[in-house]
Amino acid sequence: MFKKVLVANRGEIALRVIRACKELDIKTVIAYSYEDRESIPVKISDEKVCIGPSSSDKSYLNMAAIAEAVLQTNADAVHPGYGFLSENPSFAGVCRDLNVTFIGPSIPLMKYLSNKLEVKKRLKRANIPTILGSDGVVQSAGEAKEIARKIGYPVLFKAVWGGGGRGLRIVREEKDIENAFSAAREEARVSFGKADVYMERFIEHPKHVEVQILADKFGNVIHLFERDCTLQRRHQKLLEESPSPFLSEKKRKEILDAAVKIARILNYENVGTVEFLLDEQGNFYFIEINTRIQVEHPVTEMCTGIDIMKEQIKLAAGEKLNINQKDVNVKFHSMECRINAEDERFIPSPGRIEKLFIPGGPGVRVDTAIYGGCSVTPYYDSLIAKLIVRGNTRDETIGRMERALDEFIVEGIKTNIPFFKKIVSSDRFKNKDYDTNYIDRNF
Amino acid sequence: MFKKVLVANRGEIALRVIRACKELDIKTVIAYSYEDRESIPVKISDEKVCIGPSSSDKSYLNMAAIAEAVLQTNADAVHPGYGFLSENPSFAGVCRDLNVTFIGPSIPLMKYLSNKLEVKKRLKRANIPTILGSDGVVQSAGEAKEIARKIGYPVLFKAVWGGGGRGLRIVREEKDIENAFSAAREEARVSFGKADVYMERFIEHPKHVEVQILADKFGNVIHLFERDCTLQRRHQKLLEESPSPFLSEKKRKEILDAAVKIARILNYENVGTVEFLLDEQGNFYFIEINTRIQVEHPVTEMCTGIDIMKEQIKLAAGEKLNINQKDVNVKFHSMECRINAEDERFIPSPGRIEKLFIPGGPGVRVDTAIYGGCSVTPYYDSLIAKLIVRGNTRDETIGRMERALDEFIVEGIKTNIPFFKKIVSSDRFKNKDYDTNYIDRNF
Amino acid sequence: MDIKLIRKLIALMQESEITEFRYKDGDLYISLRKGQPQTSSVQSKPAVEKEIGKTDEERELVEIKSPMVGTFYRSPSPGAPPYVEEGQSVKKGDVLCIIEAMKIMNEIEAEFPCIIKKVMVKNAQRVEYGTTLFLAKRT
Amino acid sequence: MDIKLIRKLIALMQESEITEFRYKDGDLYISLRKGQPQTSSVQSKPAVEKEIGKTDEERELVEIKSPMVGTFYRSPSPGAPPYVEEGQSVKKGDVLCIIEAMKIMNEIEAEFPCIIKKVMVKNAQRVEYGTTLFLAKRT
Repeated sequence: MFKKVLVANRGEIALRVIRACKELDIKTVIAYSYEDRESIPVKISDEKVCIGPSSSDKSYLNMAAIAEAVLQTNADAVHPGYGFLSENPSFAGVCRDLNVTFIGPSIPLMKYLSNKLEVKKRLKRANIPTILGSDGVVQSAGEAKEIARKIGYPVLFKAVWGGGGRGLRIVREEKDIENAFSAAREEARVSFGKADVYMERFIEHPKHVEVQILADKFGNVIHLFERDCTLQRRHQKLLEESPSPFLSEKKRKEILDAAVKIARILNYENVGTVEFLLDEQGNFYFIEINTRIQVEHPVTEMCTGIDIMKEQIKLAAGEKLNINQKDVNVKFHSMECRINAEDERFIPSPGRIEKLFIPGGPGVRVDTAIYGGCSVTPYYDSLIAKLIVRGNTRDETIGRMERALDEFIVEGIKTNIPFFKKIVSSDRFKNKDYDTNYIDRNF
Repeated sequence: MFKKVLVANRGEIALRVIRACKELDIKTVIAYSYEDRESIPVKISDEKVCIGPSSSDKSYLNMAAIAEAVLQTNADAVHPGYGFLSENPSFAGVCRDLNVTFIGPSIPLMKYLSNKLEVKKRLKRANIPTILGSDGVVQSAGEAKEIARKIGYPVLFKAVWGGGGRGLRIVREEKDIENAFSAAREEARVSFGKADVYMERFIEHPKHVEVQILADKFGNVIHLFERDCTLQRRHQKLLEESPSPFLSEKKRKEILDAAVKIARILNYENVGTVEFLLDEQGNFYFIEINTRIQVEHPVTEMCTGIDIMKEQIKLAAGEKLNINQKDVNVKFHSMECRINAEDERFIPSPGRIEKLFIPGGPGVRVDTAIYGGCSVTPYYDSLIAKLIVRGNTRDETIGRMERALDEFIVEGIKTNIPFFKKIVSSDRFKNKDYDTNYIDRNF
Repeated sequence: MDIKLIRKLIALMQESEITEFRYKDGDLYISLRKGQPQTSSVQSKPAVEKEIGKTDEERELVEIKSPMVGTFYRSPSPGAPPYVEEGQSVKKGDVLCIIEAMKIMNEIEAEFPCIIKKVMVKNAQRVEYGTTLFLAKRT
Repeated sequence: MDIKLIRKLIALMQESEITEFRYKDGDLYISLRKGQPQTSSVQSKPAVEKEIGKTDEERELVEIKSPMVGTFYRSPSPGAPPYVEEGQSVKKGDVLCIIEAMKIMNEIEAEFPCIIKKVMVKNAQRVEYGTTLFLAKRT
């Protein structure tokens, strides 16, 4: 097992890594920006190294500074959290050169999986359902038109390299193909450094379901059931729950089996998330596989009682998976709201938190690094807390989420707590009457 | 079901009641003292009535004022929490006269159970193991000496009416009987209004185990397994866990069966806790039954996933118990530390909490009403938070408790967090090498 | 500045439950506050609140508060004249109103001689512990 | 200003629970607040920190901080003389030291003309972003 893990992240996920390390008796070093010098992760980490000023590119994205911090502190592993350098094969390469473990999948695997089109082709050959689309990179607007005529409108342009909603363009009529094609290419180029895009048929009212995978270096693969991430705003997840309210028992089994099969085909290792779309008829299609710990991993932890972060660290250290599939069971229904520092128009609202009361009591978990008197800076993501609750049924879970949102007091900055109160108490949410476009169309 | 519950308590337990009511869609009224006007329970309750000044006897123990608040707000039930009026049959009588439900057992049952000696005699007849002792109230020091000679030293004087460690006296030699007898009587008289004491053989190194009971008005009784409360200081519980580390599977079954049998014999209803002592040989003896929700109920909630507070309210409303014994299972190991505002010498340390960071992350629950900037007053109990964690094993749970204590930041007042860090990380705690006297003898 | 005076004032505040002290005499103005510094951006706020919308006289008024939760009655029985009217002078010990709690009629007496300037609660209205019943001016 | 008086007032507030003090007498106005600098009292806090426990000269000194995490070297190579000594004057652009990060030697230059008053870090010591390397006096 590792002796000392360097945490190359901030906020709640840095704290989450430190918590797991403490429970595993591993020392921690946090590499932090000057802006975060008074943060809780910096305060409770065993060691700390200030790696740069506020702006991410000079600190949390600064590979040389992080590498130097690794050398200074003799850490033997690096945890990248999510975002920042977590899916960057170059950074994994820096770690390899320093002879320390990058906590994530192997570099070749990361590189291979970042080519979404290639992965899709390979899985299609193995009879995994994928969305109808172009067979490769779309080279011209003319070619795009041809393909669109074949697969039928509406169609979607997607970046081959990267994700997170950037490089996406929906086209409903042939006349819009040309503009959309060049806009998608430009956005992909700016965001991921490569302009390549491919095409898929666009599903109008999809649900978004993902399966949590654990895999060791010895070929053992298990799933920890699914998470439903259908409630999104502009392709950003807002609320996740497990089990998915949209799956029949039969469909659930199919999708879980498919996810494990995909992980095996790709020789996947470490923790990963296999993402699927469900169409209006309940058919599911593979979208992509994420190689990092996900923001929403606590939903699965609350359902199953398995500590995914600790498992990830153990797997990265080369340990054999010591959980059998048959021992993994869904003990509870669980749900997460991503609490962001933003106003009613979803615009970031940094500032100083004056009064704070964090929900507690039965079935409530809050992952956060904020405290009364702390400042929420404009430099980073606006996620300030994850409110996760569990109950014995979906109804109990929703009731608990409502009361937890009610007692969550954050004064001094604006948050999306009022927005979540509306969503969670709405009939459409309670009656499972929504898809991934629900928020964009109604709020 | 009730429409509106008046909460006749304060702090974390008032918040706990409000949380359960919110989840059950019941409106709440909090009856609060002027001192608590800015507290979280007052802030989040649907209605509030200030019933008196800071001192408890003029507010939280002021039956007339609480009754008036019930009338003013048309509440149809009163939740007394723990402490204050929760075990006071007179207050239950006031509620009956107001035609509102006192959330707890029936008045005759409360009255009957407060006579610990009578209960003991009845259970002894039903072959429930009880500790060897006097057959009734001890009338004189002379009688006490005779009994002591029969049952053997050391012996214990106990108050017939009341509990909580008051009225207790241990005697190791005959020469001390007279002083102890009169001191125990005097303390019992001052604390409970009646001087009657009885005698028992004193167990030198006992463990303390209690069983959580749920019982409805239709004769259905189930247990939610046991809690171990062996870690005490001067008969005040400090840390509770479940399952008990001191019970074999066989002994566990015996003690759980005994608890259910006791509840049936006594026609028990509502939630209750049956307390036992274990002697050095592992034999168990009934001590008493508590008729209130216990401070440590979250330990069982974390283990089983059952919301005891919600069950209590439903049972008080006359609902039938809808949980079968076979569906109750121990999903996790769980542990609670009672965080008190007190210094290293266990002396209360009131004051203003400046900076506060409350632990979070997987498997951690905190029940508290404190927040950064709030004041901890000297008027009430020094319990400011309950830190409860769960894990898949006792080891994981202890590791998690250690890291949660590590990240618990309370600045401005002193707490017993450093004390718990010492206890929880000690070999004696980890190796289960302690009894109820461990703290008193070693700290 | 008379530092001894300041020291005495602080000592007085220390041993009492007084949390705020303000004093003005001609050019001299002293203000002291104790505890709860978080509200301190409020610094000028209470003063402003007092100054806006309140006359000099109101600033001198004393609040007479309810000592219990109950129902407020201005007169001993329905139809009877009120114990006190606005503008009326009362002596220490005079009954000001009744608070009914649990069917018991509690007569609330003046704790000091004063003029009742304003009745703050309607007849038969429910009051809590601490509800302001009257504004009065000490005499 | 009567600094002794202020000192006494501060001492009084320190040992008491008083969190705010305001005093006005004619033209004289003094306001003091204690605790929780987060709000507006931040204003005076850094200044006070500078004044307590620092000499006049120190108050004028500027901290030259490390712009990166790495290892601090005073000279271009082992055995070579240091780039700067205490008391030495430097021009804008003069090299002050080297910070080695990831095997790259980064020369740290003076951003303004100054006299190096104190070297704060030992040779070959590890530094973080923001570690104070030198105290200097602008010239």
